[in-house]
Amino acid sequence: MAKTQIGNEAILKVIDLDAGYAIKHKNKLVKFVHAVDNVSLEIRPNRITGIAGESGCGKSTLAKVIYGAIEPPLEVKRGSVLLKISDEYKDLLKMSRAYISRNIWWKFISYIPQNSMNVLNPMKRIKSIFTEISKFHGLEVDEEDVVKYIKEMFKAFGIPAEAINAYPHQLSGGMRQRVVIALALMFNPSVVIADEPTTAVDVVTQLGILTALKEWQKEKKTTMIIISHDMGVHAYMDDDIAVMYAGNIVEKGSVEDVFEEPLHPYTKLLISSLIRKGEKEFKWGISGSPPDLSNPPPGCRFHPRCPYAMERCRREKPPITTIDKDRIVSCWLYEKG
Amino acid sequence: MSFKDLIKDRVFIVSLSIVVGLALYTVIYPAYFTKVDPTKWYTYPQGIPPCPQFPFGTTLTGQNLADLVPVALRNSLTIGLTTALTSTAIAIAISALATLIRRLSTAVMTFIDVMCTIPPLPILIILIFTWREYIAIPTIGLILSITGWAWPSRALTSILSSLRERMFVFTAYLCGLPLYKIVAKEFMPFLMRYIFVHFINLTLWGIGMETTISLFGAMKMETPTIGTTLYWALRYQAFILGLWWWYLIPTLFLIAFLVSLYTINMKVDEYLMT
Amino acid sequence: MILVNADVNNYLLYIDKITKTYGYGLLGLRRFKALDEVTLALPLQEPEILVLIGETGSGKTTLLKIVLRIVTPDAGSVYYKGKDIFKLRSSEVRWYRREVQAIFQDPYETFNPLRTVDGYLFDTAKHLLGLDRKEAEALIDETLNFVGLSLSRVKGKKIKEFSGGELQRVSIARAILTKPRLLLADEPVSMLDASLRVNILNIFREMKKKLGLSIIYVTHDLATAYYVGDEMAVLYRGVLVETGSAEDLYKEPLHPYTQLLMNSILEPDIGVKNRIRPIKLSSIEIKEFIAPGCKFASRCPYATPRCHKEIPPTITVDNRRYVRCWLYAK
Amino acid sequence: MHPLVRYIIQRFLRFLLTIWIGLTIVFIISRAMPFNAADLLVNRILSYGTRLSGEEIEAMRRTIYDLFGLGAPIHIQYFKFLVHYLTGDMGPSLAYFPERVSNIVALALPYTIFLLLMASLITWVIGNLAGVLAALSRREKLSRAIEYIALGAQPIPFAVYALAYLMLYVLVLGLSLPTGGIVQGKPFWYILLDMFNRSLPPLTAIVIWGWMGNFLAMKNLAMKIKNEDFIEFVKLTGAPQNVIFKYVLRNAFVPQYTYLLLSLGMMFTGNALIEYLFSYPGLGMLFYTSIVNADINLMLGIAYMAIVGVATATFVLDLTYPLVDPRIRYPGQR
Repeated sequence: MAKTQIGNEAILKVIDLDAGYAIKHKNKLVKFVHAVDNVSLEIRPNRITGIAGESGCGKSTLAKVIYGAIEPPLEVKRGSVLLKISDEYKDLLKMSRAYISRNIWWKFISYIPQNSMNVLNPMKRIKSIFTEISKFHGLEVDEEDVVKYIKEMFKAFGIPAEAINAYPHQLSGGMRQRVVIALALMFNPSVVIADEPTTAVDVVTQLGILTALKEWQKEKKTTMIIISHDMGVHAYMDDDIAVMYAGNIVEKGSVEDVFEEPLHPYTKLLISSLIRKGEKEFKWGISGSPPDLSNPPPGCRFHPRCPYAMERCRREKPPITTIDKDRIVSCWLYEKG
Repeated sequence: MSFKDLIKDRVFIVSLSIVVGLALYTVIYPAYFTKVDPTKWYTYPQGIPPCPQFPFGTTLTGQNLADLVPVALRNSLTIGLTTALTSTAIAIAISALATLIRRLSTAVMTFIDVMCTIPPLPILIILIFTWREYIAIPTIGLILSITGWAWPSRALTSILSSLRERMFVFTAYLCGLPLYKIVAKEFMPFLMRYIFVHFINLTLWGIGMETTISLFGAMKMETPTIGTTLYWALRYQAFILGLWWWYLIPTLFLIAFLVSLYTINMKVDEYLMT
Repeated sequence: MILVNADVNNYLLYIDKITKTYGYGLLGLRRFKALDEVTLALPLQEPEILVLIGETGSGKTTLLKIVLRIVTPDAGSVYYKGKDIFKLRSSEVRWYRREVQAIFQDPYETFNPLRTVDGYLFDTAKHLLGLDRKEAEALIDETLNFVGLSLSRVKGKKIKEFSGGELQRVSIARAILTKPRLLLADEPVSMLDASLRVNILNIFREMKKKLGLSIIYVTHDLATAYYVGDEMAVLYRGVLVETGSAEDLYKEPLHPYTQLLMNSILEPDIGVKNRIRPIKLSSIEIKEFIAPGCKFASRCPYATPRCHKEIPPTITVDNRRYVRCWLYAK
Repeated sequence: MHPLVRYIIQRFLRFLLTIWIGLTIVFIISRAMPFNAADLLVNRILSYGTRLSGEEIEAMRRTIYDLFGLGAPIHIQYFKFLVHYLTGDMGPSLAYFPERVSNIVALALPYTIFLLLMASLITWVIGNLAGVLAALSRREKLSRAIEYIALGAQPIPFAVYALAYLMLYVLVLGLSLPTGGIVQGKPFWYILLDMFNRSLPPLTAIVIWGWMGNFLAMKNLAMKIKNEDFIEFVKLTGAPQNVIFKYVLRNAFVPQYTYLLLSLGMMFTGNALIEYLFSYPGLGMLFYTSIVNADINLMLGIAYMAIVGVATATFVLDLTYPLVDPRIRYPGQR
């Protein structure tokens, strides 16, 4: 299944990103939750990149920063997010918020939020939500095109056609979630970020949503970033995958490499702890719970839960070792030389 | 906003001391310092502005304001408190009835909404006016709470009906807790804040209604309350004749008490919210 | 798990043709069946984990609430150790509460955010076992150790200070404090991270082995169902469409809906990309409940006109295997 | 049946229920008096000095008893009372005997309803707009200052404010209060114009105070809605600030509109006092005169008509509610 490489130059580059939440009480800094720590990532065009990791490892924060939605208490300490627009890179973090929201959002990059069950305005009909969005970005889109687009997307996502004139409270949770996905794909953006698109949804509906997203990506050659804690979703959807733990990217690579030969102990545990069909004998899950990001453990942040933890792991932070092109791991077991 | 912050908060201390100080003043002063019954007219020279002998001045009806104001304030507060106590009790009972017994809930909620829309003033005035010769001060509070319970029970019902659906109510049920324990342990922590806020608002409402009804002249005009004092000031043209002390001093006492009570309410509400 | 109505006494739990209808539309006049004559049973002698498989809106939560005596059914009855639970004398209600306990789906909603979590443990001890705080401490600590926590870790803390997994363990500890014989678990792991689910399911297996506890485990994920379950029952829109042992259902799922569920499991390996048949999403939800024929007809790839008109009967495949689908009618 | 029709029928039934409950309360009050209203009337007539002999007085007492429907068992009295009041026959006024209470009240009611509706709507609109602006505006200091003023005013009873405003209006500004009775016998538009002029001073008095309550309620509500999920999401889709303002206002509108519908009863108290102090010929003023004359029957009539008036106003506003909240026109699935 060779991926056609349309100029494999990355469409989105995240360079040395440091971000987190500054919790203030009477504007005195109480604690800083360092959710994204020294993250560098390259997203190649026309491929689906997955970001995996447990809840609370900072993957949603990374998604928000990549999207450029920086609002207090979220602060970016260092680093940049370069988006390739008409062949030259622009740093999203340097642009003014007004410029981004009018010209970049929903046109070049769109975002499907985490619990997208209740993100639709209860007082607006579904159709007017779609038509109004085009006004935000000064796109003169006439009614028929919008309605045609909606009908086509509703068919693909299994939403009844009469829902077009309904109010959000008349649809079930699963359907509202699919409407939001249809909304995000409206202007055929080149990059789509989906934060846990199928949590709290039944297994069958989840497969339906993921299949529809996959077909859309193949057809429109969109670049997608899927965020999920479920490695099964990543195995089914992704082309590349990055595994995050406590704010750091611990492993990255193509999905074939990472699943066939996981390197980092955490990735191994993430994959092995999932129950497969027909497994009955006893299995070990991951013990303990993710660290508190406001004062993470010294050295490698996974050492308290790592079966191979060495003395060195407890003291020093492991370097990022590049195994081969686009295949990296951050663990002392693979330290070169 | 922990308990320590609440206690050390200057504004809270000041308003608490005003409320307690005034309350004590209205109880101690009439008991020990008034020689003459303040309600009797023409016992003092009329219309004397505040001077060393009459610190608060005297009224055209010959009453010494220094004796009248504490008694009037005490009566107004008693009316306010009895209204608040009874109305809050009725509101809790009715909202508990509306939420815990599912069959009744729509009927009771409709009744509450109807009682909210019915204008309270005419009903209260008639009741107080017809019974004014036969009732003591606290009973006026009870009469006011006939219509006072409607708004708080509407608020409490909406909170209780959303709490009732929460899962931890089932957990408490599975723990074997009897119904009243579930209400006490699961609902009360949420409700304390609202009950306290409504209690204070009802006190303010009670005192407001008492002043309005006495301005209409429906109370027993001899009983000294802030409202009746203002009524007589109005009847004797104190405003036009410039006897500022007759209406200003009682009002200032009342406002001082109410504003500090409301500030305490805000601070405690902030504390209970965390 | 035999559906034929046998002697109720030699079953721990016997759910006999439970039916529950709800109203909808104008003033709730039109009725639809949330549960349509569901019959299930759990043996008395040795503990068993029965997995109830169903998506949201299949009626599984209603069934659990009926067994917990929170909701009363319109028809049918539930026998626990031979006694009809809706005709228990008041003294027996406390006994029943000790014998049958439950845990819920969302750990953060199971406990009151304003109360300390250990309060629930001491309440259970006090009201169901009659132990005061001092006597209960040892038992609570021991039960918490069983689920991998300790009283010191839990004492005086509110839900803000725990992860989802830890809270679910406390919820399990609270449920097994009174040494129940039956635990009802309503999708206990679906809100947790995929990688943490196996820890909780291992506790289920230990409870069955060491405490002799029978469990009704409700889920829509067949993988975890097979890992922990002995018997399985598939519920679709209030109708029991297939029942049988875990091995039979895994090796040879009969009902098209069970096959669809089996096909939808996403496994963490490369092969999943071509093993999974992509499916079209159906958009008919409310209409399915009131469909005259088989409720799954509108989504079933093998649906015949007959499926749309008549409800298929319960067909016995062998002595413990039942399916309700016209494909297998004689 | 279309959900809208169902809603209107529901609201009409509630309207009838309000009137029935109101009427029952008025009946209970009228029968729970320490003295007998009819005796009061008889003594009042006798006090005017009459040369009637013993039996004639007794005959008059019986007719008046019958007029009030006393003497019969309580449920008969109640039924009679219902019939009388529903047909608008509230018996004679004690002070202006034999003038019927209904005629007196009928003149004053339109004035009160006009002032009540105008005052409620204006205070509601000003308060809510200011509330949303304050919640969403970036000028923190200004919105905080307004909030402190509004908060400072909350504990002060409306009566105290009314007196202070009256003093300010009459003594300091030296403006005169339009007096004189109710205009009669003039064409409709003239009466309306006169009603509007007469209502200006009391209206300004109420509006200056009334907007603060709505302001605080809306500001807290808008602050809460500003952090709702759908507002966060619409920001992420690139919506400019004015769209966010529109969404917050549109969603805060519904609960605040319900508050308006239910608060007419409360507003009546303030309005009645202002009518009395500003001698505006509404029910408030009439109430004061009936207290001075100890005219119980007139009071009962006013109480009943006040309930009917407020219930009608609420019903009329209720009919516009479906336009505000789509959930009424399109109820959810199950």
